[in-house]
Amino acid sequence: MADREIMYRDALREAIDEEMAANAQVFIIGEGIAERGGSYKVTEGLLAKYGKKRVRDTPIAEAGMIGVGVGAAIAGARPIVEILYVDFAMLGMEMIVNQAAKFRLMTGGTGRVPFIMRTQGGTGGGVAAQHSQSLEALFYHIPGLKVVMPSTPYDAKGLLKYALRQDDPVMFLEHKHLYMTKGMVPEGEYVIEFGKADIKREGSDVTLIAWSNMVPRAMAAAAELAKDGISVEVVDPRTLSPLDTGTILASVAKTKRVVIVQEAVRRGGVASDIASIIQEQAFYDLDAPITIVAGLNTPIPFNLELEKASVPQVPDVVAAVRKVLHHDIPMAAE
Amino acid sequence: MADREIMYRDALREAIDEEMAANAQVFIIGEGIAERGGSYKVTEGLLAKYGKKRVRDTPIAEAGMIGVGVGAAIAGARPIVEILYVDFAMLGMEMIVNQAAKFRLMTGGTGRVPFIMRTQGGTGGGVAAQHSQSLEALFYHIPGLKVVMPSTPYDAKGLLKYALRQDDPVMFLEHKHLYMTKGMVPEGEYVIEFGKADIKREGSDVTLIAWSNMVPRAMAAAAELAKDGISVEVVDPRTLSPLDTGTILASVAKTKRVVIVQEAVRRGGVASDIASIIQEQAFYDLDAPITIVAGLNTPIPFNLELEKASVPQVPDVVAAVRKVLHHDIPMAAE
Amino acid sequence: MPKKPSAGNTRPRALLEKIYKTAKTIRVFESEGIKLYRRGLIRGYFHPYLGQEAIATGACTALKEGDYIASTHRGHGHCIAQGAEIKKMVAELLQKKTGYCKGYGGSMHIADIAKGNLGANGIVGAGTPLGVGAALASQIRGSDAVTVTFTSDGASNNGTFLEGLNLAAIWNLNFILVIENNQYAVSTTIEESTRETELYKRGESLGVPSRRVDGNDPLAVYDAIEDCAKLCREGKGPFLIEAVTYRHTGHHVNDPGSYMPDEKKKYYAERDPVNRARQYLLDMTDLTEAQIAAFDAEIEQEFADAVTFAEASGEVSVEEFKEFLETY
Amino acid sequence: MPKKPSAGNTRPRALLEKIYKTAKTIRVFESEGIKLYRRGLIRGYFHPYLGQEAIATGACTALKEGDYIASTHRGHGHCIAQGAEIKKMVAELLQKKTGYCKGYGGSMHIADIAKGNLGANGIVGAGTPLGVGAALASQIRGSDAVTVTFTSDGASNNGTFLEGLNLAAIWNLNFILVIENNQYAVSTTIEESTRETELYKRGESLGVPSRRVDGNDPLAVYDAIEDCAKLCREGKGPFLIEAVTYRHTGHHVNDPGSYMPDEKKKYYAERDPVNRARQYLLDMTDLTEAQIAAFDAEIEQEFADAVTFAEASGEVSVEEFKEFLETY
Ligand SMILES: Cc1ncc(C[n+]2csc(CCOP(=O)(O)OP(=O)(O)O)c2C)c(N)n1
Ligand SMILES: Cc1ncc(C[n+]2csc(CCOP(=O)(O)OP(=O)(O)O)c2C)c(N)n1
Ligand SMILES: [Mg+2]
Ligand SMILES: [Mg+2]
Repeated sequence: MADREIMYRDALREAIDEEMAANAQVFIIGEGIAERGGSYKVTEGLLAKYGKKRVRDTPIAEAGMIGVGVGAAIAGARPIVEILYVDFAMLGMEMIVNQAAKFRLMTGGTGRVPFIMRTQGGTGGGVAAQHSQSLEALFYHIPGLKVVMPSTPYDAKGLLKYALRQDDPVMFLEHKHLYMTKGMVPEGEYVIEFGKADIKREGSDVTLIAWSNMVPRAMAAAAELAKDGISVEVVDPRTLSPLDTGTILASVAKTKRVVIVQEAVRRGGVASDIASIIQEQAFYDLDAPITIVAGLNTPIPFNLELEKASVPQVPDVVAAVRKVLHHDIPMAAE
Repeated sequence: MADREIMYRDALREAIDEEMAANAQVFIIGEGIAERGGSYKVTEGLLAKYGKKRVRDTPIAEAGMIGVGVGAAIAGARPIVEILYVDFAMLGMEMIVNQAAKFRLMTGGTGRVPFIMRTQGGTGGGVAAQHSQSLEALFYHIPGLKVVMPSTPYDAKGLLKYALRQDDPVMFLEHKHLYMTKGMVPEGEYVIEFGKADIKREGSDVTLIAWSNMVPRAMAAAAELAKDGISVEVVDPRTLSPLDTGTILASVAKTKRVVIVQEAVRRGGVASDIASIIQEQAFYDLDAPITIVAGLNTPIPFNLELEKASVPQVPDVVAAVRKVLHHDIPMAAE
Repeated sequence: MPKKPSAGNTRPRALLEKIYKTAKTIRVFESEGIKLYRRGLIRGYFHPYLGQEAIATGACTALKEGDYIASTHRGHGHCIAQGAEIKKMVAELLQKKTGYCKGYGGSMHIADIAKGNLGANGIVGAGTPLGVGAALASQIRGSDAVTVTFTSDGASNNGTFLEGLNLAAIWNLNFILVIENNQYAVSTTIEESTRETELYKRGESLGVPSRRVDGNDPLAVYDAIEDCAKLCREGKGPFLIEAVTYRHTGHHVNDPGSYMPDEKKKYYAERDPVNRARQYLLDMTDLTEAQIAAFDAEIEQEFADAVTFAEASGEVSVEEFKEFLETY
Repeated sequence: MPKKPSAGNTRPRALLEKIYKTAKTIRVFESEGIKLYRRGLIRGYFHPYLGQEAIATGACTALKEGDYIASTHRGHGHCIAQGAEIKKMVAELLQKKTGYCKGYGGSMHIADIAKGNLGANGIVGAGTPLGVGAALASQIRGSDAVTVTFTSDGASNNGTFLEGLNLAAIWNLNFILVIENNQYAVSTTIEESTRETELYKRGESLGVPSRRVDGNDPLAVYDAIEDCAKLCREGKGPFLIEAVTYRHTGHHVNDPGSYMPDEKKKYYAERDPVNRARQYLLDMTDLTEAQIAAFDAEIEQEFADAVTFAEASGEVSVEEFKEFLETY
């Protein structure tokens, strides 16, 4: 079957639609997702197709919604809980961290929690400090959670379909800037397994690791650097947990130089963890320190220029790649 | 004035007591902290001394307690909110992440939030998955929060007193295993500024970075290794945010080898971040990959042996130090 | 508050026998469990259900196969009343591989999913949204299963109470929230925790039919839950039942409960739920003291056998644990 | 629901004038602000307070210096009523250094701490515990200051409502929770969000004296808050006031509000709060239409001047920002 170019939000809708059609246990709840079709139109049309039982609007009760989703999952359903902004997921952190993530272990493996929280993060449009965070690191640190961050319509659809078929709690983190971006998506059925990084661009000089909305920026940087003959390999892990360290290490073995770019703040972010893994497992492969391009250590300001300065832009990525490439062994080094 | 040997919990109580005596804006709320003196007896006697207005028991409403603390801080008071287990702080994550941490920036610097959340984490005694977490990484990743993790009575008192005099929200994370440990504490007044690591033991062969309950284990490991003539420098950052990278890098420049030990799970932990900083800033100093000894990627099991296996023990630290010391440059390396 | 059984001498013997045996099994489990704890065989927290047996017993006895319950940190009673195997419970407390959670969970996390028990919980209040979720799953799959969440006076001051119950209400779920009002959260009294100690009113304020029952009377609880469950299955849920009771012990095994006044202890001891269940047997059936004593002996034997079983069981090894984690 | 001012023709002119000017200032701020938004001068969210002016106006006018308020995502009205400078508000919306938050905050985060306004909030429901905290701080320092948290029908289904109000109740704080029941959370109606749409009953269920008032009548709100604030200062707090109202627009500037039925819009337009404040002036004072028109002109001029001021102001530079972050 042919590919079509569709938007990220449409790809997400197709995934939900197909899985709802295939499995009566799948349902979705969220604020304004039914009648209104969701703030990003991801759920548009689902109410008409699947009815009020399986497509429900909720009051403003994030802890309750997440908790109810976790309970439904424990009882064997396959809930998708849409949280408008990842920032609001903080209201449901208890249910995510203490219940969803731990239930399987606490029950000695007998209980499963096929719960999906769909939400979106990142900066964009001046929505300021409480609507702009990139909080994947918080979920990444919690054993038992899968953390998925698709950067393209193709990945979004395949990963969401896979999420709806596996049995563990998934933090499915979309990006507000990506909903209207387009990409090729096959007509036919496919899923993308968790833990498989995608090499979004092959290259030999530097490994550039990026996810979610940083992938388009990494790609733009790579294109720009290519003009100078610099060959950048862009690795998109797609799922942070599980993390495909194999693909990452293979790329590093080839390029010897690594830049990791994340929208989240530098301190305690996922990039640091990936860097720590690479330096531990590929210490002698590295020809330069791993460089992290990340958000500043700040809540996101409202002001446009300050907002932009708070998160990595294409020139920041370009500069970082040049830096690791031209990294000279200091004179004084042993 | 003379030093005395007192328990960690007593040092904490002295800090609160002295600061409550000195500043009428300081108050404390928590579950069972007033009449009962707190589950770890940290607040024993404070009700009698400062009365019901400033020492209050609360219902089981962690989000509310934390929110009320943040609001009181914004309004100029200096609240201490005691949360029984750090696991329960997940209920108040919204207030911590979106309100306390961001208020200062969101108000352009005019608003301050001198809010202190005291709580405790870590394994111990078979309290299982929902009462045993080490969650410092979650707070560490949020700009605007100070993260304090004292390992000794001396540090506990000095840091808590400092916390009560500065103007930013502080996650003051104690450890359930430390409350009854003893250490020397001066009779007289002192405070410990944030961002000053303490070299708990000087050494020249390896830098061993540890905090909270991992410090005694690091010290035990260092003592054991000393028997074999291995000189371990134990660096306790005491505050993770701000982090004293200067002291850490100076130690690394001396030893060239680093082991970081944390009780929290490996993935996305603070150790990874520290490792990423060291490899970025001291790449050519390192003679071996930085090794992280950390909790397994698991919720803490109830079973004693499995609980022990889940978090670093002294022999794990000893083994890691030996490993980085005997790390040989592989034959195939360039 | 103690009242006579609602319908005189008309209950089937099987029902009364089941109620008595369940309540007594909980009583034995907790009393003997405390001894095991004191002998050092059980680690962690142990929150006895002693004194509250009527609630789990009455409620679970009124449920059908396929119904769900969600429990609390004080969860042994619910687990037993919902039909758990005693030996697997003891094995869990003893950290054994043969336990409900293979020793991974312990007292605060025993779940018995096959029996519809979604588990005890270490987080006060968490059972409410979780139970509502199970009820939602049932509604979506067109099942008429009912979910009962057991919760507590302390939890009724937590946000999960409002959010969970309100969702159940707007969705007309087959959900019953049972507040076990034992009048304390650890040592904090209900009067210190809220101005309005008639907790059922919180349900009313959300449009949920709510009422108070004598939480020490297993038949009063049974009747209330049977009634609500029936109405749920007719699409009239959810409901809230506040069952007033009192602990026989402190909050957990190591809490002497010195804050509990003697008069109150005495008052509730006179209304002991197990005694009451026993009296129902004597009053409403032909069973003799001797026959009841035989039940007791059987129950005690079951517990003793469970301990033997658990002690003979092995533990999950660190290797098995690590293997499990590879899929985590 | 609309009712006559409680006490006939007896209000001081200064009060009525203040109420009218405040309501009108909010009206102008929001109407003109929307235009700035449409011109692309304002980014992010803009939730107009149009139609709800009576609530902020009535409530804040009843407060004294030193009292606190905590606001919502729909916070411009509260900020103005609490005495903010219009130019600093406009400058904030225009991301300027001269704004209340130097352009760091924007519409959802304007705070005016000097005036006791703890800030707007991007998180629905957050203002309740924050406001309770301010009331607690006041009580601890022996001040009789009162804190009003403005909250919303949507927020009343959030756990923060229960936890915050219950804490205020057990501690007898000088706290007044004002629910602005505008009957929608974005497009979700209150009937979809809860079975019991008389939201004040939730306060009653916590033992908090609670009542409903006409949220489109500035004097009704003023009277309610004045009364409650006085009782608070006598140690009788907290209180809950549910003020029923309706938006004139959609949820935010880009929401056409097509779900809002015409009859309802018409009903509330006939009870427009600014008109009502104006009518009070005409009915109860000697002020003439011309004098009121002069007020209006002044208010419009103030806004125009504020825009001029804001447009002429600079922005915080990236360097200044990074310097600030060094201490963060
Ligand atoms: C969210 C949370 N806060 C605090 C605790 C600690 N804790 C365990 S039981 C308990 C008291 C519970 O009282 P109540 O809810 O009335 O239940 P009861 O113990 O009386 O059955 C507390 C405070 C907890 N487990 N979870
Ligand atoms: C916790 C949280 N959930 C969701 C949102 C997104 N949101 C912003 S305003 C709003 C509707 C609020 O309705 P209501 O509380 O009644 O206030 P109103 O807008 O009517 O003033 C929603 C859902 C939010 N800001 N915070
Ligand atoms: Mg209780
Ligand atoms: Mg509303």
